[in-house]
Amino acid sequence: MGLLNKLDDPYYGGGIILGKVEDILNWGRSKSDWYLQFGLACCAIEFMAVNASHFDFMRFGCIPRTSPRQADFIIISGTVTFKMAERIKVLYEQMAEPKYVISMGSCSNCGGPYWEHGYHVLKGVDRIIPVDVYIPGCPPRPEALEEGMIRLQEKINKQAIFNKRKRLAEEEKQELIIDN
Amino acid sequence: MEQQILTLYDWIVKLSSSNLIALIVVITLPLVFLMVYALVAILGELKISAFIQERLGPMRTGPWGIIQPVAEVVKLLQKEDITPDAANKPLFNMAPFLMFTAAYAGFAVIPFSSHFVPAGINLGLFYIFAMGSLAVIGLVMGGWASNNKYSLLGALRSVAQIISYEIPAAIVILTIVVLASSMNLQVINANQGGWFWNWYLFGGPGTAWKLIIIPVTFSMFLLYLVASLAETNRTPFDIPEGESELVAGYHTEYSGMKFAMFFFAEYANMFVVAALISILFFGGWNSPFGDFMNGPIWGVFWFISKSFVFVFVQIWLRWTLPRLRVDQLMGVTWKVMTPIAFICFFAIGLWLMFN
Amino acid sequence: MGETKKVEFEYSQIDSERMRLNVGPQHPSTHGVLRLEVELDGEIVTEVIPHIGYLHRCFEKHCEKMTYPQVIPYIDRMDYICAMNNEWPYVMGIEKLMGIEVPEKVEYIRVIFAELNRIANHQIAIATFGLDAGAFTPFLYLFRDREFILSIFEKASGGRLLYNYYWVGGLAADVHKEFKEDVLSIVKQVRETNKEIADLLLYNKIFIERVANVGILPADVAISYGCSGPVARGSGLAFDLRKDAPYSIYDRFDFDVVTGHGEVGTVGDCFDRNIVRFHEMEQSCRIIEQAIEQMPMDGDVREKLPKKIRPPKGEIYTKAENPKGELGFYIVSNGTDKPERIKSRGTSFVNLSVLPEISKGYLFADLIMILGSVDIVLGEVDR
Amino acid sequence: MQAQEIYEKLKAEFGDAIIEFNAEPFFDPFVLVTTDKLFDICLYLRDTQGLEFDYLSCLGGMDYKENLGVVYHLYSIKLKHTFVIKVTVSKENPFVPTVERIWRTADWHEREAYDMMGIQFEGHHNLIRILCPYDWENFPLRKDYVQPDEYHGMKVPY
Repeated sequence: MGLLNKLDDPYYGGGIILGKVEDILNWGRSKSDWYLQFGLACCAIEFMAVNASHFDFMRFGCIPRTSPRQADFIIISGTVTFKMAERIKVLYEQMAEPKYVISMGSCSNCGGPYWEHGYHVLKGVDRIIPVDVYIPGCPPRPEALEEGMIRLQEKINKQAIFNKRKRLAEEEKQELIIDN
Repeated sequence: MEQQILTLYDWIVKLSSSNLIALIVVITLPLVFLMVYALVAILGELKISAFIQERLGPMRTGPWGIIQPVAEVVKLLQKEDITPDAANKPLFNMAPFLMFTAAYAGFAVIPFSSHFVPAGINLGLFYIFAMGSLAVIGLVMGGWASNNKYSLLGALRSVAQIISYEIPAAIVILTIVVLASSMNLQVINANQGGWFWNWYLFGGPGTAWKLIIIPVTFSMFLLYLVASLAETNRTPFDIPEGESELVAGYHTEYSGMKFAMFFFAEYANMFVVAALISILFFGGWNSPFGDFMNGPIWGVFWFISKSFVFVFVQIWLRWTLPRLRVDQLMGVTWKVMTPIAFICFFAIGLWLMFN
Repeated sequence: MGETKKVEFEYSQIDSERMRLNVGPQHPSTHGVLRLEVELDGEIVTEVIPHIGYLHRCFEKHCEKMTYPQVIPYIDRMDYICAMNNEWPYVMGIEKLMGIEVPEKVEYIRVIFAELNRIANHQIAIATFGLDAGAFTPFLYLFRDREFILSIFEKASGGRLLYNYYWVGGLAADVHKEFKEDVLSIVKQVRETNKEIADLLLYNKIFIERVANVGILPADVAISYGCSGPVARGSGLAFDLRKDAPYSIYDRFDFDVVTGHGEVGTVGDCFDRNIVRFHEMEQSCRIIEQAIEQMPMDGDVREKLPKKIRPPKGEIYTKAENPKGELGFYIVSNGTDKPERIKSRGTSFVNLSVLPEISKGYLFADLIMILGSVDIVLGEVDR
Repeated sequence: MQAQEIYEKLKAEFGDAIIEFNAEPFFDPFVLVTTDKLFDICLYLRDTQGLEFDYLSCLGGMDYKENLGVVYHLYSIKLKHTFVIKVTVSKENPFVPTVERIWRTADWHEREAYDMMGIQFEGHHNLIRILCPYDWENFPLRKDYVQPDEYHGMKVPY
C-alpha cells in the first residue's frame, strides 16, 4: 500500500488527525469498489443479473474491471474446482492491495451440494484465499449479494490503517484461516 | 480580427505584475481545470451510461452519488503500485506520465476565451496536433514494457490505429487552416465571430456563395469527429483496450495511481479533441447569437459548454455502438476516410481559387 | 555473375514467430472458466486448443450416489441458464422407464416453462454475444426482460435460477391463478424488446461487419461434430428434436424450425447462428401462445407415485431439444432407488468441440465472436 | 428402420462379430459387438444406404463391475432412426478402437471416457485427460474409486 506505509504510525492509538484521515481513506475505499469481472458457475449468472438494470450494482460504486491489477475485490461466484483453485490463487495474488474477497454461494463457502462426493471440488474457497464476506444461498438472490456488498463496505469502514497493532491482529486472524 | 489577443499569461502579469506568479498560475490553472473536468467527466460517464441503460448509476456517495469520482481518486491513491517483475521497469513507470504529459501539454494552447489562452503561439493548431500524436508513444511504451501479451497486442493495435487516423484528421485540419489562413487557434476563433452561420461548420464567414461548400464542411466535421474518436480510443474504435478481447489492452498490468494516470489521460484527450472540434467547426468561444452573451467571460462558458457537448457525444456513442474489428478499422480510414478528406481539401481549394 | 533467378515470394516462407496466447480461464469473454490456448501469427489464429474441466463438478459421480429425485437439483446446476429444459429429458426418461403418464395440464405447463426458459437462454446468448462485440447496452436491455421471465418461474417454483420444478410424475407445485395473463404479458414484452434489439444490435452495420462471413460451419462438418441446436440450424440444417422426434405434446403446436440461410453472409456464419436464436424466440412465443390457449387450468399437477421411485432394471437414452441443442441422458437403472449410471450428453460439450475447426484462419477478435456464437455454458461442458 | 431389421442386416454382414441383440422391454434395443470389428461396423452403419447413421448422439464409458464397456448411441438425421451399439472390455486390458475418424465428435467423448473410466481408445490422436487436471490419478467414475486425500497441497475431503 504505497502511501499507507509512509504514513504508518508506530505508536498505539494514532491520534485525532490520523483518525480522521483514516476515516476519509476508508470512505474512499468503501465507496469506490471495483470488482473483477470473473464468473465461475451458476452464481455468476445471478452476479450478472446484479450488474444489470434491475439490481444495478453500480449504485454502490461497484464498477467492473477486467484486469485483476485494477480490481479491489473479487467475487468468487461458484464452485471452485481443484483445476481452478490454483488459478484463483494466482488471480488473488495479482490483485493490488488493499484487496477483498466475497465468497458468493454455498459452493465457494463450503463446497455446497458437492461437499460429499465431489472429488474434484474444493470444499470452501477459504482454504486457499482469505475471505471477507460469505454469502449463503445456492445461488444467493441478487439482494443477498447486495447485502453482502453493504457488509463489506461496513467492514472496510471499520478497518484500521494506521493502528499497527490492530492491523497485525487482523492479519494474524487471516493467516489462521488459511492454515486451516 | 483586429482585436488584441491577450494570453492568460499577459493578463496575469498585468494583474499581479510578477512574472513568477503568472507563470505558476498559468501552469496550474489548466491543471485545476483538468482535474475538475476529469471528475465531472467520470461522473458523466457513469451517470449517462446509467441513464442509457435504464439504471441509476452511483447513488450512495453523496447526494445522487455526485462525489463518486472523489471517492475513486481517494481509493486509487491508496492502491498498491505494482510493477511486474518481468516488466521493463523504467519504461513501465514512465509510460503513464508520458501519456498524461502529452494530453496535458495540449491544454497549453487551448483558447478558453478571447483573452484567456495559456500560450498564444502562432502554430497552435500544429502544436496541439503534435502533442496528440505524442500520446501514442506512451501507449506503446506501456504496452511493450508490461511484458504481457495482451498489452503488447493492444499497443500494436493502437499504434496502427492512431497513426492511420491521424491522416484524415490532419487533412481536415489542414483544410480549416486553408480556410482560415492561419494556424493560430485564437485567429481561427476570431474568424468565426458573429452569428452561428459564421462558423466553419457552415462554411465560415462569407457571402451567400458559401452555401456551395456547406456539404463539404459538414462532411469534414463528421470525418474529424470519427477520427477523433479513434484517436482517443473510444468506442467504436476502442480495440486497443477492447475488453472482450484484450482484457484491458495496454494498461492490463497497471494498477493504482499509474492506472489513474492513463485514466486521466484518456479523459484529458477526450476534452482536447472535443475542444478542437468546437474551435474548428463551432466557433470556439464565440456566442452563437452575435453580440448576445458575448465577451471574454461568456466566452469561457460558450467554449466549455460546446466542448462538453462533444464529450457527451463521445460517451453517448460508447454506450450505444459495438466495436469494429482491427482490419475493418484500418479499412475505414484508408479506403473511405482518407479519400474523402482529400476530396474535401481539393473542393475547398477550388472554391477558394474561384472565390 | 550467376544467372538471375526470380524469387518467388510466398507468405508461408517468411519465418515469423508464432505467439502462444493463453485466453482464460479468467477472461471476460470466455463465458465462464474456459481456457483456450491460442497460437497467433500476428493477429491471425493458427491453432486453438480448448482446455476444459475448470468447472468439473463430478455430476455423474453424484448421480450414482443419489436417489432418483435427488439427482434433479444436480441436473439444474449443469446448464444453469436453462434449468427447466435440463430437468425435462431426465424426468421424461424415468417416466418412460416406469410407464407413468403425466396429466395433461402438467404437459402444458412443462412446455410453457421450457419455452419461456428457451427465451431466457437466448436472451442471455444474444446479450453476451453483443457484449463480446463491445455493445454493452443491449446486454442490459435483454437482462431487464429476463427478470420478468424469472419472476414467473419464481412464483411457480420459488427459485430464480435453479428450480427443481419438474419432478418425476409431475411438477413440484401448481402455477398461480393469474398464470396465463402473466405469461401473455411477458410474451408481449419479449416481442417489443426483440424489435428494439434488432434495430440496436443485430442489424447494426458495425455488428454485421463483425459477424458476417466469420466462423463458417458447413452442414456436413456440423453433423460430423455432433452439433445440434442453433449451431447446427445456423448451418442450414433443419434438425430440431421437437419436430424430428416429437416428445411430450410438441406435435400439437404449429411452429417453424428456423434455419440460417446466409442472410448477410455465408450460410453457417456467426450471424446465422445468432439470428437463428433471435427468430427462435419468436417461435417460442408462438408455442407459448398456443399452449396457453389450450391449457386446462384445473386438475392435479402430480401423478400418484410410490414413495420411493424405483424404475425397473433397464436402460434408456432420452433426449430433448434444449435451447443449446440436444441434451441427452443415458440412464441405467439396476432396480434399486439409486441409478446405476447416468451419462449426460452435454450439449455445450459437443458444440464446443467444433470451435478449433471453425476458428482457424480468422483474426483473434473473430475467435471471440465465434466462441460467443457457439453459446456454451461451462457448467454443461464440464459437468 | 426398426432395430430388428438393422440387427439382421448387421448379422448378415458381420456374422460372429455381433455377439448379442437385446430388445427386452425397458431397454433401448442394442447390439453387443466385438472390439476388433467395431470400427468396421461403425463405418458400415454410417455409409450404408438405408442406415446412414451420420450422427453420434452419445458415447459413454460404463463400469460393469467385472469389466468396462462403451455405449454408442447413434442417430440418423436424414432417416430419423436410432440405434445402440455396445462393446465390453476387461479392466486389465481396456483397449477399444477409436471411432474418431468416423464421427469427429467422438474425439472429445472418447477423451472423456478415458478420463473417467480409463478406457484406452486405440488410434486416438490425442488421448489425454479432458475434465480432470492432467496430473490427476486414477479414474473417478469407476465403482471402486476412492477419493484422494490431497491434491497439490489442498485437502480433498470435506
